[in-house]
Amino acid sequence: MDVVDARPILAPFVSFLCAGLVFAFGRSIFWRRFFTFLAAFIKMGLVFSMLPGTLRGVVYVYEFVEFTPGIGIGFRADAYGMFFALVSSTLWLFTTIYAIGYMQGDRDRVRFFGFFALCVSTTVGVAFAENLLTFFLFYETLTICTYPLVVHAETREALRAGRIYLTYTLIGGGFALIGAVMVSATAGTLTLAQPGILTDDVGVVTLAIIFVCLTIGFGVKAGIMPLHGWLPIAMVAPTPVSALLHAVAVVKVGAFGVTRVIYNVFGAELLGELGFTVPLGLLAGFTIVASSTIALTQDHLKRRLAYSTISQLSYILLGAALLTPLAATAAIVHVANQAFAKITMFFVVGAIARTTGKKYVSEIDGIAARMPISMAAFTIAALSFVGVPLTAGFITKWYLALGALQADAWWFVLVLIVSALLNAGYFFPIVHRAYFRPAKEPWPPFEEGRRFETAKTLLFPIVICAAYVLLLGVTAEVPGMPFSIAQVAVESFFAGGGVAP
Amino acid sequence: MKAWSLLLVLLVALPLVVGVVNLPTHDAPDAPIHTGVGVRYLERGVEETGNKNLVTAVLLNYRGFDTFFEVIVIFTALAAVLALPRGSAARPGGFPEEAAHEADGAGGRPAEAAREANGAGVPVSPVVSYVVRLMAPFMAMFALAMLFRGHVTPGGGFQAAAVFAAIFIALGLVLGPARVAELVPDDWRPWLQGAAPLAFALIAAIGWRLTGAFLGFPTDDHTAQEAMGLFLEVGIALGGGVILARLFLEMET
Amino acid sequence: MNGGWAEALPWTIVVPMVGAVLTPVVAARRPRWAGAWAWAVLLAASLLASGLVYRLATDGPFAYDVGGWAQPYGIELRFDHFSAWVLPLLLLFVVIVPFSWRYLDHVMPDERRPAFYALLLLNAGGMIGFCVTGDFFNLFVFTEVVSLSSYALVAVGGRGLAAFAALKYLFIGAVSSLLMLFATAQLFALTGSLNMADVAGRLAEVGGGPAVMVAFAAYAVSFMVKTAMFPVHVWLPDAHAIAPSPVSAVLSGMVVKIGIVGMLRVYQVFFAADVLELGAFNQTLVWLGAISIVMGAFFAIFQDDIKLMLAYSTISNIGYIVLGLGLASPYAVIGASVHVFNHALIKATLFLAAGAIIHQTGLRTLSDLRGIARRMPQTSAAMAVGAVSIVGLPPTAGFVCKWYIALGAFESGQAPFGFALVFGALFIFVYYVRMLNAFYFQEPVHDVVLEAEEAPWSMRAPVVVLATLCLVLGVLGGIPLAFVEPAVLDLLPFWGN
Amino acid sequence: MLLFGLDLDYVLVIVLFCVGLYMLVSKSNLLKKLLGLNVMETAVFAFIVTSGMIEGGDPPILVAGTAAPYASPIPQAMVLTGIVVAVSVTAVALALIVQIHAHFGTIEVDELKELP
Repeated sequence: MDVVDARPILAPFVSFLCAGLVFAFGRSIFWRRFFTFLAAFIKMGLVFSMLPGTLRGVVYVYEFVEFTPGIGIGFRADAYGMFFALVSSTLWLFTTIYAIGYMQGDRDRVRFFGFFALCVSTTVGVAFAENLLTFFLFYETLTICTYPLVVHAETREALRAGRIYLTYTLIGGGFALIGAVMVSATAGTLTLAQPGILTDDVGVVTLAIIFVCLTIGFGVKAGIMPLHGWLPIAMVAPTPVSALLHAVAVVKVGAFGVTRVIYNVFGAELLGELGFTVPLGLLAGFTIVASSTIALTQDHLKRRLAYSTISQLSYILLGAALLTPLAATAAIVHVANQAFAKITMFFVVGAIARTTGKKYVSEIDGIAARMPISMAAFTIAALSFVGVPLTAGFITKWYLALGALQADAWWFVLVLIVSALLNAGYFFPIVHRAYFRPAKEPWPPFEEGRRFETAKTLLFPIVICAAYVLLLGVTAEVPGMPFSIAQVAVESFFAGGGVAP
Repeated sequence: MKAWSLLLVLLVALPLVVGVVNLPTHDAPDAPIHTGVGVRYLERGVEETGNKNLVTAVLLNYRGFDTFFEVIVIFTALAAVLALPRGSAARPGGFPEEAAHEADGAGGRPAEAAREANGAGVPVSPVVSYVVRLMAPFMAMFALAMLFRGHVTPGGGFQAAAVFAAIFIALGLVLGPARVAELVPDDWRPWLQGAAPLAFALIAAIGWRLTGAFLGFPTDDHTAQEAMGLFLEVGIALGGGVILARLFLEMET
Repeated sequence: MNGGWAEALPWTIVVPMVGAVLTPVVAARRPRWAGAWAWAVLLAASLLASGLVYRLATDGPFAYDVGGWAQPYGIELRFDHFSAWVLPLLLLFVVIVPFSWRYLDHVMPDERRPAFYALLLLNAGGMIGFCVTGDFFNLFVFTEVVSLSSYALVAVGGRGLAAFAALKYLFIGAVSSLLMLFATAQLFALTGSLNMADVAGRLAEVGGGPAVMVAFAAYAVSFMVKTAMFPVHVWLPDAHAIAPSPVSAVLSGMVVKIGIVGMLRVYQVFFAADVLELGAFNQTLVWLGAISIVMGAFFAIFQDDIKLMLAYSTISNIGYIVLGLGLASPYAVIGASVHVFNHALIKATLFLAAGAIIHQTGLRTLSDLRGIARRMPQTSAAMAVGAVSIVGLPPTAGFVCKWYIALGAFESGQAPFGFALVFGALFIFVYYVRMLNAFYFQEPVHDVVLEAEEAPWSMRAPVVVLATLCLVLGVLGGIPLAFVEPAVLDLLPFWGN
Repeated sequence: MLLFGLDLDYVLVIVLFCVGLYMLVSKSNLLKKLLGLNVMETAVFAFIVTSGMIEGGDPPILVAGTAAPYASPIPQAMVLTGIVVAVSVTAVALALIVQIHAHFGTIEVDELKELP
């Protein structure tokens, strides 16, 4: 049921306005924080106020402007978009708190927080995009807005990372543009409101080109191998940026895009006939294993997390590529699960770096004694990634496995098991070193007048996110929690037929 | 270089020749050019415009809009020459943008030396000077004749302007540009050099009032038509003459 | 036919022209008044032009018979959807002129200002005339007004290299004008008429043939030179780079477009007459357009001088437009027509921003201008917006056009050109990233940069307004698109047969 | 004038045009280039005027002593406009050449290119 409502456009607009205000008045710390928090709360409020409707099956739409018939900018808060918007707007709030603590005394904070807000604006814009044009508009804007954040340090290394980042994402964007334009030329519409707009009467070759272009275009940001090269390098950015952008916004936007392509542009039914998703699934499976293996060899904490991200993102792609309802549900839920777990880890790593200056796995022996709360949170996140029951990760893996069996893809269960082992292989050594190895040298004591192991603004988001990872794992089936929203989304994906649930 | 130029020229020539040899023969009375729009001008031109010289009729009446912007073109040339940097040496202190460009070209020979080498400044022969001054009034009379007889004989405003300018230029050569420039008072100069377009704009507005059409001529009132036509011609002759003369004088100084 | 707002049609041309003639009169005592006068004149002309656009929007295209002569005996002015370009054109002038007030301080002494503004007004008036005339010979006359003033405007800033660049421009431009005159004469010899609509009708009777073909080709080549398409682009970079920045904005943004408008006019005639098989010609345009995109981008990458780089990117962007026209599918032509305006807007933003930086620092190369964003944040931000826009990335004005032209490429089954279009643009972004890095993320190397101040408001305001428009039109890009759509759909049935 | 079935008037005009073009592209001296341009202009004007002529025609001035057929008046008006345009272009070109000469001391393109 479609209801015209301005909230889908207001949500991205709020952070856009916030960015403008930060650029204009951001020199004062008070106003910068005031606007950022105000926008974060308003945005969260807007998104959450749509949640009850979404659960009832209501879809809020708002057509902003139509250029020529069939081409225009429109917003549509369907269940999947809502899911993504909820994740990103919630995490924006926490990351903002974290960033305020982390960036204290850093340079060019006006620019930082301004573009930070712009990124979130575009992320929500992507979530609520009604058609591919709108989607692409925000998708590319996100690329541009993240660039100043990636090169924030302005060192030679940062500039190089920025250049590589832009090369990958802009070429990907070019492919996405071509794909989107071809969709428009063949289907005559760009809407993402239906379970599939393409039909097979335009020829398999054209469809294949479209699929390849769009998958490359969005896959670049999702870090699917061999298009992942930018992700580990871009880790030179400040940690809040790495956390929000490389664990949440940028990479998830890519995965979100691929899912949209599979279920809303092509449709499960058509892809089921064409079989294009099989190579995509294989590639995703390969990425999961390969990047986990690479992660084992990384000593730099953030780079290890980056390779872990690449592998986790491919879970989402693989889940989507299986074309079964259960796998799709798992893929969607994993957007949230991975986001909260990974952001926890990034926060912890950032807090360690800020508090002790350590950035490598080999340097953090015995850190649990110095930073017990942070390391506990890290451990929870690690357990979630391995897929231990009662954590969020377990839900995903369970449903992914069920979905894979539903699709007769037994090999995927194998991949899951191998991946879980590899996850354990690269996360548990960190936990082990932190808890069970003696410190090489005494850790620096708490700063004067501090009761906690690190700044409160750093610790608070860590605790909340870790708690949420547990909460997700325990309350999977409760209405209103992510799982139920994902189910609504999946229903709409398979409304046009396809593999029977 | 020469061979390439020749090749380019031939490449251009070929299509052009193909184009022109395939045109209808112009000599024949049934050529499109003689059966087209021109027929009406020949048949009704005199009656509609009051001009026996149909070239003038086309120029001022039928296609007066073209002529309007023709005089604008020549005004553009004047504005162009006036807008260019003047004086032989770069300004002391200079302008940064100018200087930025000029820095590269500093290798050039000093302008003054070049000027002297050209032999400028040789005094004018008294014979030439006397003849020019003697001829000037007659040239002016000739120009006026072309101007006012233009509607029945070959001639008209532009031709008169060219002769007027010739007087100024000839005088400029023998008396020096400064003396000639004094012939036109400073206060009048901006008005005079814009005389032609301004005359057109005025007539256009009058025509608009009289006939309801921009640059329209009242076809039934030959006196008014002739007066308007003459006004335009005078404007063109004055404005065109001043501009042409000034173009020369500006480059001279 | 005449009447109502149509009466304003000839005056829209005449007002800037007469304004130009009166500039030396007005500014006789105080040369600095010339700038304000020119601005007022342009404002008045834009008011008239908005009246014309209003009439167009309510009643559709209309014509005006100059002197009240019935067609084809007099000169006809026509105002259709392509002519509507005069309104944005004038508005851009209205924004650019205030920028030039202070900018000229370091370009020329005060006493030359009246002549400069007269040239600017003549340029504007000539372009308006060019866009609205319905007569081939009249088209030539207006071309000359525009060209002549442009040659001079290039050279106002300096004596040596500027004059040389202007002279090069003049020689090439004059030959192209001659070709145009030749083509006009050719058509006249074929049909005995000069009125565009009448020529179309008579051509249909005469039929095709080599002579018609040569006339069309002469027009085409002439306009290609005016737009600086790939093989005949050599005059553009030097001329546009060396001209004072407001002039560069005018030349790069608008003057090169008269070639496009002229091409559309000639298309209208020849397609209405339906005497030529133009599929091959369209294909040529597409190829030349694609090559222009790539070559322009390629050369731009190697420039250190910011204005030279902007000049090369004009070639690239003209390539988009020509490619769009050659594709001859509705979306592509709509996109190309709108890019005529959008590119003017973006290029004006970039050139004015670059001009403000050059004015404040006296430096014009990337290596010198490192770190300028610290000292000139607003101008640099405008430059960044322009850079993103010219590459055609969302959410800016450049994106909308690129989308439509690419859509047209795929729609007409010429997918490779769609790829060329999309990736050609990214190619040029290599340069702009270097520029943005230098401006924002690198340490200043030049003392002047460290002490630079933000430009005076009369220069900053135009830049900021233009940059904002670049962003606004990225989101509201549909307005101009919807506007040209009827004209394009009207024209297309005759297009590439 | 017809020769071997070809309209020689027009062909001669094109020959003149090409002579001008050759001067324009091959000469190094800027003034000579400009002269070449003028020759080209003259060629086009000749082309236009020629196209308006008619066998045994009189000039289109309808006074006593002339009789039909008349030459077409339009080409003559066009050429008049064209001449004014050509004069203006020449004037601007000359002004620029003067500038170049004043600055570099030469108007030979070969030498200008060798300057740094």
